Amino acid sequence: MIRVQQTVFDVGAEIAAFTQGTGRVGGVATFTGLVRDYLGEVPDGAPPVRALTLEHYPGMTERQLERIEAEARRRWDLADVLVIHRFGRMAPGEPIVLVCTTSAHRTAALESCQFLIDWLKTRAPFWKREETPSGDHWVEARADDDDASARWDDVPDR
Amino acid sequence: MIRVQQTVFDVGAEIAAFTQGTGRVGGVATFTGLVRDYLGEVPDGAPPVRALTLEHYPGMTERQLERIEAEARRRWDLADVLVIHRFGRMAPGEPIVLVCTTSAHRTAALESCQFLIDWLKTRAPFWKREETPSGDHWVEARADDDDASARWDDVPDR
Amino acid sequence: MKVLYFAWLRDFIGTGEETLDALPPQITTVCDLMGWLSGRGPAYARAFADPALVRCAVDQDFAGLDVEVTGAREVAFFPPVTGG
Amino acid sequence: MKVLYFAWLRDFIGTGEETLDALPPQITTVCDLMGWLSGRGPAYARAFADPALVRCAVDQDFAGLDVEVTGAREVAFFPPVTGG
Repeated sequence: MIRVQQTVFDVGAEIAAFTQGTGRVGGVATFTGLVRDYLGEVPDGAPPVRALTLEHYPGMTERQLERIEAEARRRWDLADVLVIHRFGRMAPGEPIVLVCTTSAHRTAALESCQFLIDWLKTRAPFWKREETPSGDHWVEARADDDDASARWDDVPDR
Repeated sequence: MIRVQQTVFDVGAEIAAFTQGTGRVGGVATFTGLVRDYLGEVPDGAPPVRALTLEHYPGMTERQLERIEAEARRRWDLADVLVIHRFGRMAPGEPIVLVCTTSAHRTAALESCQFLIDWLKTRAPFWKREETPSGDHWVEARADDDDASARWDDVPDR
Repeated sequence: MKVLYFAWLRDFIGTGEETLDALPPQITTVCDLMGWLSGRGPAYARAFADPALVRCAVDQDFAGLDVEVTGAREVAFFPPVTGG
Repeated sequence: MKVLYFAWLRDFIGTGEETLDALPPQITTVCDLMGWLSGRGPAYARAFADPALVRCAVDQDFAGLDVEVTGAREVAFFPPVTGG
């Protein structure tokens, strides 16, 4: 299931609800992306980030996320998939995105979780804007996100 | 942090507490292993499993899990690690094990989470016993768990 | 045809959405449209100054420079995505 | 020396723990100890019948067949682990 929403969500409650109930499932993998409170890659001495705003392309976002979910289900034998992605302004520490996958076996859950977040980073139409003491700016796309996404292009069906 | 305990734990609450608070962290990866309600690898038509009992080697368990955690921290730049592993009798749907990792970057969190569960499967002294309508039996070790664990043996330091 | 702009392309152009009713008939591809838009004034010229930084979607599918825009309902321009 | 048995080794042998006070001096390795234990009766013989299915820890570290047991405080025998 795909959810695109502005309001903050409760990571623990979402995962608990998703994990609930079925004895068919042997493994649950999750990834949560959080707003960091510093600029760039290295926290020490980095300028602080006060807030992050995610703009998105309503309509195309849902469409792309549904495609990515369908691709994950095609590649792995999954019991369920949940992707929640927020847009709008958010504070450091808040969740931006949650990916959950369940499967009879752990490798399918873990690999598909990584796949989903990697593809989502390069295929879902979101744009980040950081607020810093020296002004606001749009976050640039990262080459290593492209690499992480591209490595799945060659994965054979399973 | 390592916790070995008999009592059931609340997956959502554990992950929420672990995810709480720090703006240093960009990604949280988790894996939860659950008790399945069927025997073997394919649910359809498989005999049911009524309960699972995990025996362990007190003392050695904690020692091994702490070593595996230390190895994960040596290989990846992690903000925090949590491993909860239960022992004793548990019902289908209950959590057996929870692995959580946090890092500034998602790849470190996701890879180390997979590493921890893979190594734990072959290096932590637990033994599973399944209760089925036709009797109880000890679960045999799986060759593909050995393979999943062994692939990390060659991973270079990073 | 509805044309959408996101992120800094929208900041440069000053609007997130406009409707183009009478495109010249020789504008048939994404590439043609980008060229035509960047001739509409300095704000557009600046937004499209480096085509390597601009991505496009035609009717909500990612589209390369050679994709047809003739007959499209919605074309969007934006920088490389940075979600997740 | 304390000797521990887990899982089906414990089921076969009928106890999870015993103390061996006077081991013959020629018993110096895990392999020696397994051989000696399996000579203690049919339950032991059955537990150690297929050495490929038995793992060992000496003082709570996994130990191969050639690891010394002389001076060890605690030696454990068990099947391949199945946690997680």
